[in-house]
Formats: sequence, C-alpha cells, structure tokens
Amino acid sequence: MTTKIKDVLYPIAFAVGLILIWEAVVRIFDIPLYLLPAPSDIARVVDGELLRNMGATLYEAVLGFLLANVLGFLTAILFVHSRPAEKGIFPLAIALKTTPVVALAPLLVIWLGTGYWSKVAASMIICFFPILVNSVKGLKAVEHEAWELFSAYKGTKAEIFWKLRLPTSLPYVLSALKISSSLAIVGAIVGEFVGSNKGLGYLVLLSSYHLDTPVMFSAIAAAAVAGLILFGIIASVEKRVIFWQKVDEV
Amino acid sequence: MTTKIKDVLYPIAFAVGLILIWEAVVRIFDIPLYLLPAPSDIARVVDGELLRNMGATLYEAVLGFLLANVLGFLTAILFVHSRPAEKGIFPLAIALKTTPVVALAPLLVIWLGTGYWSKVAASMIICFFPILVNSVKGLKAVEHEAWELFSAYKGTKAEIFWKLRLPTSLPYVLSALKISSSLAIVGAIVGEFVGSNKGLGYLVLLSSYHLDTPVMFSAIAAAAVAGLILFGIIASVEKRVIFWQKVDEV
Amino acid sequence: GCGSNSASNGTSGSQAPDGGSASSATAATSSAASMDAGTQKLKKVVVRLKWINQAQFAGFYMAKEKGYYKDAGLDVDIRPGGSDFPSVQMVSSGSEDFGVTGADQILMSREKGAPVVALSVIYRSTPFVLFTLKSSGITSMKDLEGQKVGVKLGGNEELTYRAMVNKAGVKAKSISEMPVKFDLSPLLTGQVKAWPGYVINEVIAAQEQGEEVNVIYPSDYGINFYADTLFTTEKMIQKDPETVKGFVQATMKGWDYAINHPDEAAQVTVQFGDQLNLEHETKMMKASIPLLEADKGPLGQMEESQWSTLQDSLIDVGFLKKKQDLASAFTNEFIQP
Amino acid sequence: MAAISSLAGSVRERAAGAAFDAGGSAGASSGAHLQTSAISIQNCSLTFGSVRVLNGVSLDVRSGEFMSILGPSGCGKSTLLRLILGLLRPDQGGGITLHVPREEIGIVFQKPVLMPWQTAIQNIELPLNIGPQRAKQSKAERRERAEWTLELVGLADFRNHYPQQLSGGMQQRIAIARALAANPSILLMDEPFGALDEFTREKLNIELLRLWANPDTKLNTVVMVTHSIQESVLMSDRIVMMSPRPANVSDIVQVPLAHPREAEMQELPAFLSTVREIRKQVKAL
Amino acid sequence: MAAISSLAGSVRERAAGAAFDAGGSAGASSGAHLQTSAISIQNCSLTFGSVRVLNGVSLDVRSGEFMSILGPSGCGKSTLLRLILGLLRPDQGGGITLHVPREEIGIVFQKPVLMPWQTAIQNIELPLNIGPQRAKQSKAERRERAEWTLELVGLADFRNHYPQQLSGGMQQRIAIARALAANPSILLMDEPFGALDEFTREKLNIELLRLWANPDTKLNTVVMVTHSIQESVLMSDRIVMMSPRPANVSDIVQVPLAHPREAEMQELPAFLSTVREIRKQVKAL
Ligand SMILES: Nc1ncnc2c1ncn2[C@@H]1O[C@H](COP(=O)(O)OP(=O)(O)OP(=O)(O)O)[C@@H](O)[C@H]1O
Ligand SMILES: Nc1ncnc2c1ncn2[C@@H]1O[C@H](COP(=O)(O)OP(=O)(O)OP(=O)(O)O)[C@@H](O)[C@H]1O
Ligand SMILES: Cc1ncc(C[n+]2csc(CCO)c2C)c(N)n1
Ligand SMILES: [Mg+2]
Ligand SMILES: [Mg+2]
Repeated sequence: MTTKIKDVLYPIAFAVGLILIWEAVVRIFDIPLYLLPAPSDIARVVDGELLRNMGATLYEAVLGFLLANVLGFLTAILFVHSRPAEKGIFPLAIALKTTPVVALAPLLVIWLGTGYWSKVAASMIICFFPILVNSVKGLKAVEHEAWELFSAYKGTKAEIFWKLRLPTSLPYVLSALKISSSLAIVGAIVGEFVGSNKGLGYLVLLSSYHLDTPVMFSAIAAAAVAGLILFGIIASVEKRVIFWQKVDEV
Repeated sequence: MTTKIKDVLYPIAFAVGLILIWEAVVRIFDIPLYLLPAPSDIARVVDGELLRNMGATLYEAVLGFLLANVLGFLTAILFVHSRPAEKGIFPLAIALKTTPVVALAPLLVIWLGTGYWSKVAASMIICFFPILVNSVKGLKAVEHEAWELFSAYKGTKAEIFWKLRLPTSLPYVLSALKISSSLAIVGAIVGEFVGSNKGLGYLVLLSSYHLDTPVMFSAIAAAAVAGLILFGIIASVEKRVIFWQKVDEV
Repeated sequence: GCGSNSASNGTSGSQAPDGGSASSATAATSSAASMDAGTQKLKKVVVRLKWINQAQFAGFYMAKEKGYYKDAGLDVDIRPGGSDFPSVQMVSSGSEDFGVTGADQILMSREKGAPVVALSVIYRSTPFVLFTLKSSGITSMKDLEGQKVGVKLGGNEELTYRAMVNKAGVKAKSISEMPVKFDLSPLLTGQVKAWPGYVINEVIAAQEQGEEVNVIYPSDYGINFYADTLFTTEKMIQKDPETVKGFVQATMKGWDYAINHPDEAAQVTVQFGDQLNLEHETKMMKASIPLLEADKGPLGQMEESQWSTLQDSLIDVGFLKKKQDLASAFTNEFIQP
Repeated sequence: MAAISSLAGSVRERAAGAAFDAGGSAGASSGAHLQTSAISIQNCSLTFGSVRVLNGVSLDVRSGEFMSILGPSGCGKSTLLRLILGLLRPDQGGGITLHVPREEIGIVFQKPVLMPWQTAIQNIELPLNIGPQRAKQSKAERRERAEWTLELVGLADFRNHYPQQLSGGMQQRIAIARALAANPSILLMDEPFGALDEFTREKLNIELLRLWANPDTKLNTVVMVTHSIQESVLMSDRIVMMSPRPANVSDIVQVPLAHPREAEMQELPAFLSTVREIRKQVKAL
Repeated sequence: MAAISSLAGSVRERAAGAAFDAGGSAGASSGAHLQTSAISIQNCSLTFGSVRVLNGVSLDVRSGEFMSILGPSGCGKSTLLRLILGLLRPDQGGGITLHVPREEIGIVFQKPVLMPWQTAIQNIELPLNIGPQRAKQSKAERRERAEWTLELVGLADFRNHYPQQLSGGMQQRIAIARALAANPSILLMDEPFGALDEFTREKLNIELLRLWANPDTKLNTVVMVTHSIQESVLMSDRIVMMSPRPANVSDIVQVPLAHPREAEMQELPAFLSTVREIRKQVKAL
C-alpha cells in the first residue's frame, strides 16, 4: 500500500469500526433511543430539513466569519502602525477574549433581536480574537533584515506593507482562519440557542424538547460537517496562497 | 516615560476612558438598567456571592483543563509512536473538533448528571483538541539533525523521548495551554447553562431570568477575570519552563 | 382522602390555625411509615424540578422543611432545572427518581419510548399566559393580528399559544412570531408586543419593572394544559409503589402547608434558592394559590378530559404522531391516601 | 546627535590600477581626500545597551576603490555597514558623510534575505520596484535589467524558481544579483561569498571584479566584509583590519597587486607575502 | 538489501607520518588493505526519489589516516557521511563495512545541532548520557570528560551559557567538543570549521591535529568534509575529490607534507603546489 492510500484508508477503517461498535453496543445492551440512538437511527432522520437548517447556520457563520476577519485584520493593521493603539487596546482585547460568548449571547439577542444579526454577531465576536492576535503576530513577523532591505532601498510605508508585511502575515492569517472556521459555527449555534426558529442550534434545542435524540445527534453531526466544510475550504485556499510554505495538516 | 511604564499606563488609561464614556452614555441617554447597566451599577453588585460562584466555575474549569491536558498529551505520545493510531484517529479528532460543545452539553448532563462532572467534561472536551493538535506538532517538531544525532549515538526510544521530543514539544504544549485556559472557562459555563445551581453560568442565566442585568454583567466580567487568571498563571509558568525561547505575549 | 380534604377546607374557609391541618396530615403519613421511620435509614430520592428554585415549587420545599418527607421515610434531594434542561431524560434514564415537567412532555416522552407516568398536577389551572404592555392596548388574541409576538418554541408554551390562536380563530399568518427565551427585555423595549410567560413569574417581573400589563389567559379560550406535573417512571411505580406514594403525598402536604402559610413558604423558598428576592417570591407564592385550585378536590388530582384535549392539540401541531394510552400516562392513585 | 549628510552627485572616476603608495596603514584619513572620498566615517562609536561595539571608528572609503574589511567574528563589521546605510545611528560625536546619493548604495546582507513568495527574477527586481528607483525605469526596462544580472550570477535557468528551491549558495547569488540590479555606484557586501564552495566563490569573485572594472556599469566603489584573508587580498585595493570588540580600525593594508586581478595571482610572491603579513597581524590581535 | 557489517575491535595503530607513496589517485581501493581499513565503502549508490545523489562510490578509509573530502556544493558529501553512520542505507548492491564498533564513531554535523534547553557543558555531555555510552562511566567521570573537551575548544568560560547566548562559531566549537567527549576512535566531521573566522579556524585545525596525534586519546582516524582547499591540504593525509551530482570519487590526492603539521607549512612549496594542483582539478570538474 502506498502512503497516500493508507492516509485515506486508515481513518475510514477506523471510523467504520467505531460506528459498527457503537451500533452493536446500542443493540446488544438495548440502550433506549432517547438516551443514545444507534448510528442507523441517526442516519434515518437525515433529510432536507436538516440540510436547510445547516444552510441557515452556515450562512450566519460565514457572514460572521467574513466580517470578523476583515475587521480583525484592519484592527491589526492599525495596531501595527500605531503604538499607542496597540499598547492601549491590545491588553483589553486579550481580556475580552477570555469572555465567553455563551455568556454574551443573551445580551446580543437583547441588543440585536432574534434575526440573523445576533447570530452573526456571536460568530463575529468568537472569530475576532484569533484573527486579531494572529494578524498582529504575522504583520510583525517580518525578518529584521528584510525590513532593513526595504529601508536601504527607501521603500515607502505602503510598499513595506504591501510587499513585505502582508505576504509575511499570510501564514499567520490563514492559520487563524482555520482556527476560527469551526469557531464561527459554534458562535452561530450559540446565538441560535438564545432565540431562533431555524438553524442547527434551534434543531438541537427543539429535538431536545421533543426528546427526539436521533434528530439531535443528526444536528450535532451536521454542525461537525459544516465545520469541516469551512475548514476544508480554508485549507485548500491556504495551499494556494502560501504556496511557499509547507502547510501543517491541522 | 519609559516603555515599561507606558505598557502599563496605556491600557489602564484606555480602560478608564472607556468606562467613563460608558457611564456617561448610560446616564445621558438614560438607558434602562435592564438594557445596559452603567459600570457603577455593575460595581455595586460585586459581592462574596459572585466570588463564590466564580470559585465554583474556576474549580470545574481547572479540573477539566488538567484532565484534558494530561489525556491529550498522552494521546499525542501514542500518535507520535504509532503511525496507524495517528493516521486512523487524528482525522477523526479533527472532525470532532468542529463539533460545538454547546450542542453536546445537554447530552453530557444526561450522561453525567448535573453535578461537577458534566461541567468538567464540557471543559475537557473543549480543551482536548488544542493540546492534542499542538502536542503532536511539538513532539514531531524535532529537528531532523537532532534526531540523527541521537541515532548516531544509539540513544534509545525512551531517551529520544525524554531528552529530545519532550523538551522540543514544550513551547507548543504551553501555547496550547494558553489557548485552552480561557476555553476551559467557556466549557464550564456552557455546562452550567444546562443544569446547575452554582457557578458563573448559573448566575448569568439566573440574572437573565430575573432581568438583573447588573448581576449578569458582573458575572460576565468575572468570567473574563477568571480567564485572565488562568492565562496569567500559564504565561508565568511558560516563562520559566521555556526559558530558552522568547515567548509571545499573547 | 381526609388529609388533603382537611387541608383544602382550611384554605376555602377563613384562615384556620396552622396546627390543625398540618398536624393531622403529619399523623396520617407518619402512621403509614411509622414502623420503618424509626429503625430504618431514610431512603434517598431525587426530584428534578422543571425550573430554577423559586416559589413555583414551594410545596416541595415545605415538605422537606416541615419533615413530611422524613416522616415518609424519605431523604429528598430537590434539584433545580433550567432552560433547556432535559429533566425527562434524567428521570427516565433512572439516574433520578422524580421530576416536574409539562404534561405535553409526558405524552411526547411516552411516544419516544420513555415510560414516564404523571403522578399529580401542581397547577390545575395553568399559570401560562400571554401578556402585553398596557400601553400597547392589546387585550385579546384578536388584537394580536398584524403584531409581533414572542414565542417560546418547542414546549408547552408554543403548544398553548398555538391552541389559543386556533381557538380564537385569528389569522395565524398575520401574526409575526419572534422566537424568544426567558429574558423579558424584547417586550419591555417593544421588539415584541406580546410575551409568553407564567402569570406567577414573568407577569410579576414585568410589574416589578414598573410596567402595567394586560394578561390574556388561555382559559378565556377554553384551554388549560397542565404545565407542571410531578412524574416518575413505570419501573419506579412497579418496584417501589410505597416510596412513590409517600413522596406524592408528602409533597402535596407540603403544598397544602404552603397555601396556608404563603409568607413562610416564600421565606423557605428564598433559603432554597440562590440570590432570590423575598418580595418577588412572596408575590409569586400568593399568585400561585388560586391556580392550585385547592377547593376542587384533593390537591394534585388530574382530569382525563384535560389530558385528552392536550393530546388532541399535540397531534394538531404535529408534536405527537399518534395517540397515546392516556390511562397509563397518568394516574391519580397515589394522591389518595 | 550624529550628523549624516549626503553630498549629491555620483563620483565616476576610477582609480585604475592600485595605488602602490606605501604606508597606508593605521589611523583615519578622514576628510583628507575629500575630493576622492565616497564615504567618510568620522569617529563613530556605537553602543547596544551597555555593550560598546564600535569604539570611535574613523575610516575613509575612497571613490573607485575596492575595500575589504577583515576582523574577528562579532567585532562589529556588519554593524559598521548598517551604520553606513543609516540603519543604525552612531553615538553622539560620530558622523557619517556619503558623497553619493543614498539610493546609489547597494547592499548584500550576510544572509540572502529573499522573499519566499517571489521567484528568483522577482526577488532581483524588488529594489527596482520600490522607493525612488520605481519611477526611473519602465516595467520592461526593470525586467530586462533584472534578467541581465540573473545571467551574470549564472542562474538564468533558475529564473522562475522560488528561493526555497535553491541551495544556500544559489540564494546568496540571487542576493548579489539583486544588489547589482539597482545599478549602484557603491556596493556594500557582508560576507557575500561565505556560503559558496571554493570554485563557485572564485568564479564570482572574478565576475564581481570585472563588473567593478567595467565602465558600462555605474559600479565604482566596493566595500566587502569577508572572513577569508585570501579573498580579501585577491580582490581589494585596501584591507581594513578591525580589532576585537569594542572594535576599531587596527590597520589598513595596501595590496601590492595590479589590476585586473586573476585567480592565478594567488601564486605570486606579492600575494603570498601580503597574505602572510595579514595572517601574522590577525594572530597578534 | 545493502549489507552493513561491523567488524569489532578498535584499530589503534597510527600511520605515523604521511605515507609518501605516489599514485594514490583515482579509483577505489576497496577491500585491498583490509588489515588497515577503518571504513570500507563498496560501490554505494543513493537515490532520493528520482534524484541520484551518489553513483557507485567506492572508498576505503585507512585506519589512522586523516582524510578530507572536497566537492562542489550539493554533490553528496553530507549524504556520504550519513551513509557511513547508517542514518541512510545505500541502494541495492552497495555495502559499508565498519571495522570498529559503531559506537566508536563520533560525528560533527554541518550545523551545530545543540539542544537550546541545555547549557554548553550539558550539551557536550549529551552523547555520554545516552545509549551504550551511559553505562560506561560514572556521572562524575562523564562530567569530567566533558569539562576537559570544553576546555580543549577554549570555551571553559562559557560552561553555563545556553547555545543562543553563543555566537555561531562558538556553537560549532561546542559541537566539536561534544563529538570528542564521547572519545571516538573514528571522527566524522561535516564542514566543522565553516562558521569560524580564519584565526579561530586555524587554531582549532591545529588543536584537532594534536588531538589526533596524541596517543592518550582513542582518536585514530578522521574523515572531514570541507570546502576549503587550503584547510584540506594543511590537515589531511589524503584528499578525496568528488565530482558533481551524481557524485563519484573523481580523484584521491596524497598530501606530500610531514607530520606534525604546523600553520607555517602553508608557505612550503609542497603545500602550494598541492593546493595549485587541486585547484586546477576543481576547475576541470
Ligand atoms: N541589535 C543588537 N542588540 C544588541 N547587540 C547587538 C545587536 N546587533 C549586534 N549586536 C552585538 O554587536 C556585536 C557586533 O555584531 P556584528 O553583527 O556587527 O558582528 P560581525 O563583526 O558582523 O560578526 P560576524 O563576523 O559574526 O558577522 C556582536 O557582539 C553582537 O552581539
Ligand atoms: N532527504 C533528501 N531528500 C531529497 N533530496 C535530498 C535529501 N537530502 C539531500 N538531498 C539532495 O542530495 C544532494 C546532496 O546533498 P548533500 O547534503 O549530501 O550535499 P553536500 O555535498 O553535503 O552539499 P554542501 O556542501 O552544500 O553541504 C543535494 O542535491 C540535495 O538536494
Ligand atoms: C425544560 C423547560 N425549561 C423551562 C421552561 C420554561 N419555564 C418553566 S417554569 C417557567 C417560569 C419561570 O419564569 C418557565 C419560563 C419550560 N417550559 N421547559
Ligand atoms: Mg556580520
Ligand atoms: Mg553538506
């Protein structure tokens, strides 16, 4: 077997094995459906409804993700070019970072209502810090000698930004995007928990009220899949954009 | 002014400024308490009760954090020494990573009850992936030539592990610890949301039911402080442990 | 049943001295369990409430406080529930013994194969209402047409709301629904015009914020779904009917006491809960009394007709796929001494 | 504050053949030959924190000369070049005068410092595309110029390779090509050939000397830091020897070889005796 | 599969003074002098993916000799050392025979490869604390041995410094000390002196030769990769010249200088003519 084939076969074999064991355990011990559904029970409830809700969550998550990343990167640029801004705001940003969005979600609903925006905002808040922190790191990761090279040739601030800082920061930025791709989904779901009538978060809650554990599991699985989709997209973008670096697989 | 003093003064000045503006806005526009309490309203409700709840959350978070890190690091050691284990399980671990704990929390309560353990478990799950991913990266970050050196002198597997892999992985491990220090608090709070009668998550919910917004804000602030405390501890440990590296400030 | 009867007599008449009803009830239960109580250790049981600790569950606290549970040979651990808290799962999985939840949950759980049985109802007249700010001028379901209404999706609240809409014959499509949780501010800020909540809790909370409110009662539209029922599993009933009986009766005795001593009940409640406000709990306790309908026969007794109209509504809105056997979904047998 | 002034106008005259005047040793000739000076360093000291790296260095780089700087590792050679470029400022009392415009100075750092996201040719073009250089040439001209220097360092086949696809030596050659592309009149080089094997090194040594002698290029003055005594003797007119930290100019050795230099000159007695003399001095430090 | 066998027993006899027998050029002497061989490389090829790096290299390292390997950058010199150490395996058909136990071979890599979490002295002790070496000496003995080699490379004052507090040259000296600490009978070195300035380099060259000649140390045979022709002539008995990739031994040059070597020998006609001859050959490659 070549390594490539192994790379695909091993996880599939392992996943299939796990699922079979799960199915067997549920059947042999006759575990009630409402406690732990078998994989087959979960597969049975996957339908267009689930996909529609997944779509809604993805929409909110992607919107929050994009806004947070644009805003976070711009803030990072500000920080890198203004020492007082960085010194003054960055420590607060780190303090804010430790504030759980879950705790903020009810406030967001009060302020922004139960429409898309409260979920988008939850998603934004959760995605904002990774991109801010990594962008600042990345924009500062410029090799001292490279900076000297640009200075020696009298490159302008703008040239240093576009031709040096920006490309240097890309690996850091993309690593942040990979981190926050799954956080974006978490944010949207947290927002949905507080008040919504669609999305995977709503589905999880609803199915928990109705004791419909298979649907609940299918929604959780859909959340994982949504996260993987976003992650996969970013990872493939990363391969193209930072072609000059060997990229981590995680 | 020396840079050191500036480093402390800037964020304090900025924070004080923000708080004053907040206070002023709330008073001038006469914003109702239940929408946005003024900082003075929030300060007024800080009491022993808040600290007690913060203590409960910190306890759960620290326990989950410790367990997750021990477990995650051991798993990483397994992965690094067994290719099939790594190839088979790691991709699944990444898929699982995108599963939002918030969605799992109700299940945890069903399985583990409403005591400490469901919160500890939520905390564990959320902390597990950063440590796993970073430990695997770190244990593999061994320079090829260093490995060759050990091989040339016929170092045993155990020696390579203790004298080479382990120290090499430390910067990665500590960076994961810093990431998950605030995640641990999030996990505990998410667990508390589902069912508990103490902790900051409980306080946030309770105050939201009672429309006691100042208490809610005080609980959120306490969560941020709890996160900062954990983060600070890890950061100071980091400085000691990886003395040979200049450590990022974030 | 004499114990409960004497209690309800107490309430319906002028304020009887506490001693009378309470002591007679104590005598009744303790005689049933007297042989064990002294010699045997107390049996540990857990009851999972539907919501956080508050006067909504005053009867449980009083039963514990006054030693009724102990007299029944029980050491009861009263645990609060919460938002999205799956108390039915906790009880049906066997990790806890008793629970409080809506009657709708009982039927839905049974359909999903969780064999739970309702043992008694707490509020015979549902505390659930829709309410609006007085300034909105909305006083009936009809007025809601064209308005934005808060809806608590998924549970008892949604069901009751939909049944009210149907019964009132208003155009459901013209009402725009906004999913809400338990935070009242969307109503206070005018984001929604009507709010679903308990008359004993949210309505009072709104009033405490200085708002005057109009209340739209389900009963005005002929609807009364049991919102809080005490339940356990079929297995528990089979295995240990004595404990079930002892627990139900002690609880109802606790309620009886609370009805007669609302101020004391509120005080005890505050001890059980965290950061509770005595004034609010006293109001809640006093508002609870009429809903318990102590004058309508033994406290906690359920009526088949209520269950079957609930079942019809559940099927109507699609929460329930097929009819359940109501006879096994609830029983009044443990209320009788 | 230190004064850094720049006298405009590039000095084009070439001191053809080495000046064989003896006794060019020790001490600063600062300000003495202003008409033929390219760079004047006057009494420059530099302190990092509490570590004094340079200790009152005075040095005059003559226009048209090839000067090498030799000195023990860590003595401050790179620091001196940074001072000339204005990337560091001397401590109070020191001054640097450039007698050509600042943008006519090219630099090869000790490390290649290539942009990993740019191909070889793009890296070479970099200085042409930034700062004041940008406006001077059209896009096509800039590209052409870059192609020419790429060929000069013998890497035309690697035009579209990224730095990480090149060996250390190739990367350093790209860095040299980049410096030459900007058509400098003064070239500062910090151990540019350290990463190369002897043969490639010698080839590039000779190539650089040709370029320096070629009147078609603006290149006129070279200051090269090296740790090879052989190389310094083979290539330069004058060799500046620096003492260990805190560094100073301990001696300036005049190389008694004619131009143009050839690899074979390494067997001439004059070459060998100069190498021997310098080696003796190095040991004495 | 390639056969890698190890004939036990260390060979202690020293070929005192260089063997002046002429014509030791080109071609493999594999298996010919088995009794005096330290390492025999027989017909080793090595291919990375589709790139053939070594092309049927046969080479016999004689017990007691100092051998240098010269070759263009990227030709496979480091790869050859890795092959000897068993860190890489030759393609089918090739074989390597070690005539001393594997653990008596010391190695200095091209990079210092120090553990940043260990002090200078701890880094030097490292090979003594792992593998079969560990059991051989007591803790105190190991420490003593490390101290001795630390002094040998002139860094006793930096005993408790961490690698990142040392300059590149100092780091490389620690790496050399580490290799010597394990008391090897064969020492493989991959451009060990590349990062050093000429003076330090020469000092360490002579120090290494002393150590090699000193009968108190086990050190008997040295194989050194270098890119300095001068250094190779100054230090070694035989110089192996490798062709560009796919590499082969293109010539083996016998150095006509007596032992013990001195820095001053660099001016002897024999030295100069050997350097000249090698330089000519390098250019012809
Ligand atoms: N930014 C800095 N901060 C503090 N010390 C510095 C800094 N840059 C250089 N030094 C110190 O200044 C001294 C001179 O450094 P420099 O790089 O100029 O040496 P060099 O002569 O170029 O050495 P080499 O031959 O190894 O390149 C060194 O001891 C170094 O430790
Ligand atoms: N692991 C590897 N995978 C693929 N190619 C390799 C690998 N290691 C070395 N090479 C290639 O093998 C060739 C020889 O490398 P090696 O390091 O042995 O050269 P060298 O002679 O030591 O060069 P230098 O003098 O620059 O150190 C190089 O072209 C290199 O690109
Ligand atoms: C599982 C579950 N949790 C909470 C509620 C709602 N609820 C129960 S009691 C009460 C009054 C407190 O304000 C409210 C709002 C529910 N129906 N089901
Ligand atoms: Mg330098
Ligand atoms: Mg090499």
